[in-house]
Amino acid sequence: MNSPFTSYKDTIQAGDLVLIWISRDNIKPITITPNENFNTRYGIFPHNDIIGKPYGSQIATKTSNNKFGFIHILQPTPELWTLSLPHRTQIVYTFDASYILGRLDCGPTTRVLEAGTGSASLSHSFARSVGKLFTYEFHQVRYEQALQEFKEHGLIATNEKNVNNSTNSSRVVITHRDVCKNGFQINPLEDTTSLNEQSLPSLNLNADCVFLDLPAPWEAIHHLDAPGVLNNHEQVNICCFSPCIEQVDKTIEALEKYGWTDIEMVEIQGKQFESRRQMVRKLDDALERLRDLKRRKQEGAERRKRLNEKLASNGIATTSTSTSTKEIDVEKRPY
Amino acid sequence: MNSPFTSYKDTIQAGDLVLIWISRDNIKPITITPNENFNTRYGIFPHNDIIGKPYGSQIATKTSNNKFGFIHILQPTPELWTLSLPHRTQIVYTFDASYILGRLDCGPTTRVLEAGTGSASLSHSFARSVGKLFTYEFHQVRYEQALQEFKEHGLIATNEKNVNNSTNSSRVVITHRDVCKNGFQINPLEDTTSLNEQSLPSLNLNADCVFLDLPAPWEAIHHLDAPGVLNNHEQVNICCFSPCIEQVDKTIEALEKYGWTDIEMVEIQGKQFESRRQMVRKLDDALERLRDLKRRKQEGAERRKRLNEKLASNGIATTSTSTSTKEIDVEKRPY
Amino acid sequence: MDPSTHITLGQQVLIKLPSNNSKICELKANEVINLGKFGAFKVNDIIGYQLGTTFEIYYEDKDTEEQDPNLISSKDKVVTDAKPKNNHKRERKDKFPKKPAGKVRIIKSSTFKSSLPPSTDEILPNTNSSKNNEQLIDIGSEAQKLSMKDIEELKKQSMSGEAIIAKMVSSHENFHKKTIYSQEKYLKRKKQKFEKFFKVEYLNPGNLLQYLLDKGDILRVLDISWESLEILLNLANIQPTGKYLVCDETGGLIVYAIMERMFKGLNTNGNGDDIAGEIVLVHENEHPNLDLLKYSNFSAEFIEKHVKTLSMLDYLEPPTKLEVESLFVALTEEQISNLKPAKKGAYYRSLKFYERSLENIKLSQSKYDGLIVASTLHLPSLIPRLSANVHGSRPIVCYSQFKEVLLELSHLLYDDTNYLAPSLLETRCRPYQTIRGRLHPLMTMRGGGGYLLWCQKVLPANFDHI
Amino acid sequence: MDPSTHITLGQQVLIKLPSNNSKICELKANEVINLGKFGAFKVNDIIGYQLGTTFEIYYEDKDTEEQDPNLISSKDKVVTDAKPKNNHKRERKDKFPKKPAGKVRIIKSSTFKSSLPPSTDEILPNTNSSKNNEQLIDIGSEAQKLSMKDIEELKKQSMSGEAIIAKMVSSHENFHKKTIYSQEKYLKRKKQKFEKFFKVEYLNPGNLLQYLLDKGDILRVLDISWESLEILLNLANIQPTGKYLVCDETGGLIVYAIMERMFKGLNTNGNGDDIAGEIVLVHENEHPNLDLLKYSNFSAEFIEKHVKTLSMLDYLEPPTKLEVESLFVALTEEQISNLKPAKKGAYYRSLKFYERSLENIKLSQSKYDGLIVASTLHLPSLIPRLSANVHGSRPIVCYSQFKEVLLELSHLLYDDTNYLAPSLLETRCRPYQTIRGRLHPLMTMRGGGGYLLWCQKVLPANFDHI
Repeated sequence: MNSPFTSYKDTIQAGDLVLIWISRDNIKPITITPNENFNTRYGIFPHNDIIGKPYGSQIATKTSNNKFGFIHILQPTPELWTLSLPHRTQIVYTFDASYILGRLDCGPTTRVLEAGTGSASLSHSFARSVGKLFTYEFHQVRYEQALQEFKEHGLIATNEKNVNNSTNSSRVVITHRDVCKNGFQINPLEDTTSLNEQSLPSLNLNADCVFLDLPAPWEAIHHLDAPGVLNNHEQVNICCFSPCIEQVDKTIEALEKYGWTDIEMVEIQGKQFESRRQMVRKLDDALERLRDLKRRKQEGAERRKRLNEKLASNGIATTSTSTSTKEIDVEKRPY
Repeated sequence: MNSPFTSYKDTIQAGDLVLIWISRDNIKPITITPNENFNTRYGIFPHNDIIGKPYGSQIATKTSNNKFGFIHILQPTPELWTLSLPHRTQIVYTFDASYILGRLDCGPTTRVLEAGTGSASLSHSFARSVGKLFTYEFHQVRYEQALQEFKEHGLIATNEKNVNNSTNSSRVVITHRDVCKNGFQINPLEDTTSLNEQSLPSLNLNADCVFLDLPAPWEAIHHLDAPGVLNNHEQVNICCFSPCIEQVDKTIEALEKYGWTDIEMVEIQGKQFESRRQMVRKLDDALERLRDLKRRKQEGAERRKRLNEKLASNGIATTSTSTSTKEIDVEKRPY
Repeated sequence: MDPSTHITLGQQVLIKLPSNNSKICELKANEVINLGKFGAFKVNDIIGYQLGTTFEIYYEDKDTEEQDPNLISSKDKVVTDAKPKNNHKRERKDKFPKKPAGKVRIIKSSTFKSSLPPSTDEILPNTNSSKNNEQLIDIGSEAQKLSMKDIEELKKQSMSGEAIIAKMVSSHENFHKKTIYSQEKYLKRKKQKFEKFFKVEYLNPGNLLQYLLDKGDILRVLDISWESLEILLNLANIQPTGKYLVCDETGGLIVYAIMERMFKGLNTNGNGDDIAGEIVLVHENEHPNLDLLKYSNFSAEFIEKHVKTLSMLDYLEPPTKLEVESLFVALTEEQISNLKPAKKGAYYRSLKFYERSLENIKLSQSKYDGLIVASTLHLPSLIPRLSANVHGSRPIVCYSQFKEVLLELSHLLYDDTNYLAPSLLETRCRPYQTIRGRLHPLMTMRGGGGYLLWCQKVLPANFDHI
Repeated sequence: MDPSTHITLGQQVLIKLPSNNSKICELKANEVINLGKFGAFKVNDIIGYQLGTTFEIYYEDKDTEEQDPNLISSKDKVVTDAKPKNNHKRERKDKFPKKPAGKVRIIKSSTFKSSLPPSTDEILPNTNSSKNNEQLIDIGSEAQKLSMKDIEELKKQSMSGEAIIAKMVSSHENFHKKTIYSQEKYLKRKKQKFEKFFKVEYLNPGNLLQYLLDKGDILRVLDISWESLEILLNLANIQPTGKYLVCDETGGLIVYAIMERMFKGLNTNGNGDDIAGEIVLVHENEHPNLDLLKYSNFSAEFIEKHVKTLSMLDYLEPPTKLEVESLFVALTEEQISNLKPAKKGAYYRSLKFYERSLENIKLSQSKYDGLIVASTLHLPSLIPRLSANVHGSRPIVCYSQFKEVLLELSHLLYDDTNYLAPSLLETRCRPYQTIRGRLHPLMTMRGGGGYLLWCQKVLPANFDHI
């Protein structure tokens, strides 16, 4: 099974995992299934109308009130997948994810350790861009959800035989584990992992880089020194991801203690802009409006004067203001 | 003596402290003195040419090579004064200064405690906008420099009699003091302060707000509880200004210990933009250049072909490309 | 009493609630202010305390409550935010019965941290509890041994919010298993639900702005941030004696901020007769919009004395004195006293218009100590005309929601020798979570906040004469 | 040896110096690399170590130094950054005499903190030393008891930089009186002056970019930041098997970054025959500018195989196959062998041009897995034409130094149903001072870094047929 995250596809087929783009805030993952329907408040979309169309197609439907509803069918990517996740879960967003991949020097032969898996948003970025991802999750339910998701996404082969054969194996290995307590070494005979190869007594992870997104990363750092965990033949990079500065401080302490050097603390500040066109409002138009008002007032005053002088007059001149508009492109950050 | 920082002036007079604006990075404070000259590499400017001109005047001079040099004469403001300070000193810049004044709710009747005075950049903002500033500096040389500066700037009256008479007294009182060790209470009989009134045994500061820019502000906070220091009849705001997060943490600890509430930690991020016009480079012009190249090549190829066929030909058609330019306004942050 | 420091009758104040919501209230004598689920209190009970005081509402004697004179009768005027949203009016009524006005007492601290029950203070710093998160799948109400009924009972027993929360924490089976982060969230949520305190704050421009922001009304003030507003005041070199030309499309927020910087605390001694400063507001419509000044604590008289308004037309194209005088014939005292009442009224209106017109001419010819503009009009055409009467060496400060608008303006000003060093700038306040042990920059900063252009008006030399 | 992990002969590496400066060096066998005041070393001595290793240069035996074979003779080729700036060539020479190549040894840490002499570690955390700052007016050289002559003597005695600094600290009368901040600055300044270590790093795109930034050469790469470059790779969904249409005015930096993401580590086993991925670069001038690829560790053959280039004209207005074939007459093997050498060369050039033209036609008709543009051409006219051949559901990512340019583009794309959800974004990396006890955001962040526009190519439905 090819993963939609690690190879390109041109035509939508039955069984494909696709992302339905309804709006920026509403992107739904579904598996294309013959004779099923995708229902939105903008209309009903039969899967059969989607099968055979090229990826990226806009699918339109007539709604009951004779208007059009439409959706777009996209092939999943880690970035679109991240957008589709509900905001309530803790997500490593693309601003951070891309910087992390860059600083960890990720390429197609890289072997990555990640703990914990969490919402698996970053795992998908790793899975797309590296050779092998070993990810750890200590929360039982989240582990099972992520395992299921990796399988559905073709990132874990369901009939795998040999994990160390790079051409023919899963991109991702997930282990149910508290790495702070039990470290990173994997023993497929004992551990709850996605590995099917039960005959391996233990596995050389040989990781080139490490990503820790844990409440207390400093408790996990010394476990990286266990045999077989890191690639001893080259420089290994580590990234620890923490919200609080006190956590960073403790992490720096542990990293220094265990011989990590060139430690840098950074924060990624990502912004997204809305652009819009802003009408140019000319001073002359404003002045003309005021002049118009003044003329009318003066006419009124004069009329009242004339009325006072018993001279009747009914003609009121109305003037119309012509306003011309120009537009300027401006940016607007959404809240 | 009126301070140029607390009242407006229209005409430049002998004895005035003015700022000479040479360029953004070169703003010089001088005192206008008859018969003196102001020398720059752009030319010599006699003070006599400046006296009697309105503030804001551009003063031009002919240089030796028959070009023009010019400067602008500005009345000092705290913001321009801050720009004129050498960058090597630690300065509270206008981005921070204005936010601090706002959060401390400064107005013309506010009484402020400031420690330390430092480069006195923020002191000038306070002096302009509040009723009374008590500022403390523990460094002997910096204290004397600041005292001298406040006198020259008309912020400390040199013949002051009564500091508590608000209409007729100095805007600023500066004290040479380590506030962490000796607190904020002022005893003019013992302290080295700018007060001339030696008969006062002690002074009710009654501060409405406090600004601490100290390496260890947490050592000074308990001294604020001493009698007469803070205004007990209303809410008092405090701002502690620290570069390091560990300092902020210790400060929060001390503030909580001594009963300060609603503590907020913020960082002000100020940016300044350069704007420039960017030429619009059209695709069509690029394509036309390439077409031109291609034509010449093909002509060359055909010519070589004809040459090969022993047909001599010397005519080469040259085409000229007309490029039209449009510009767009862009922003550019300086490094 | 000084309304800039103490809670005063007739004053507009900001009331901050435990939910982090806030409301603006006018403090009218003998009235009751209802804060919905957080209780109700009598205005008279808080008068005279310092602004910035936090009060707790408490109910002393449950048994006498029904007969308590504090109980709101249907005749009492009740200020309330609670609006029935739908048809379930009766249900809503049962859920939030009419709150009797409780007594108030001062509590020292209103920060979340320091009002935590002591029993949880020991739990929170346990940063090693993260491991236990493993066991937590969902913290539902089943883990909470106190039923809603129990809690309601506790509330009726006039237990303080703090005490209820402490009890809930000790009754919560899994509380110690939560990570510090979820512990914190849990406590905060509960606190917002049960605590009955409120804080009364001075309605300074920053608080007013925050209130508008919370209400989603920020576009009304051109999306300006507090930090942009404050830097505007500094860059414009606002002083109590200055005379400022102002164009303010924020409904008066900027005028209010300038007034506070000029006059705060000065307007309480008499009517401020000895204060010279003046704001001249030019507006593009027939009448100025200074709506937000109604929340200020300046009297109408004070505002009238120090804030002059005139239309852009009157400012930029003033009539001649001759024109104004041709439209008015002054009458002698005797002539006036002989007029019929209706005619007399008309005459005074004409007189007022005449005097106003003469004043406008004066304003249009005055020199100014600064130009402050927050307008959506096309700035490259507006600024040069408005800055004509600005003194040399005085600042021009323009605020805009959009940088592009100021970029365009800055190009114009660069090329004009009447302006020195136009600078385009942005200031943003980055808030941090300020709980010790959990300090971090907050991830959700609001967008917007606006931009400023700052320059000095200067007087170019005549190079021909050198 | 894998040049992406180990120091390899012939490789381009980044050498980081204690002064925080860096230089790019090609590692040629038997050569000496001179780091100016930081010493010199022999290339051969560092080959085979891991990239990322920090070396210290040391001189073992002072007495034999003069006869040391490591001493550079005038015939040795010396790579050096030191350029005499003025006429005082002789003085300069005396100050920085030709450095003999020292021996190298690995040192574990190159961070400032951990290489502090132990004696100062006790002083630094003393955050209460601030008071003593009171006594410090100016810390001049008079407080330093070691004279420059003493220091030179120590250096000659082959003392390590660390040891010299420790000695200087213990000889500095006022050191303990400094605030921690000035202590820190002092140590850092001294360290940069006397320590003799260097770090050899893989020249990845980030390091290359930092090098250009340090050199003031950032406009050459359109002012792009590392974080902008990295998010571009993610948004463009770069994969080893993809086929990408690229427009790159950064001299190849973006192409290099894409190649690293696609191929890093794959080019070492043979020539990467089994790798399918391809980058198609369209350029607006006659020839492409991929200058910076010379710093990459991809072989010329590998680059040629995976990076195709053609002009915008060839891409947008390709000749027909007929036209191309009309300009070329194929000869048989026999005919070719009968040609004179000069004619034969001309024929092969024609053949190559012919084959290239045919390939260009193919490239101009291919479908692409993504469009990545970093161009100063007017984007609203460029992007729609370049994106015509991008597959549906594939990303388009444009980088620009200026937001305004992308704003204009985004408006065009909003109104075009071939593009889904154009997003304009900015990413900035905020560095912190990362010394425990003194953590703080760095105040001086560089401006610039650029902006990105991201959208998905889509295929609009034909609403007439529904």
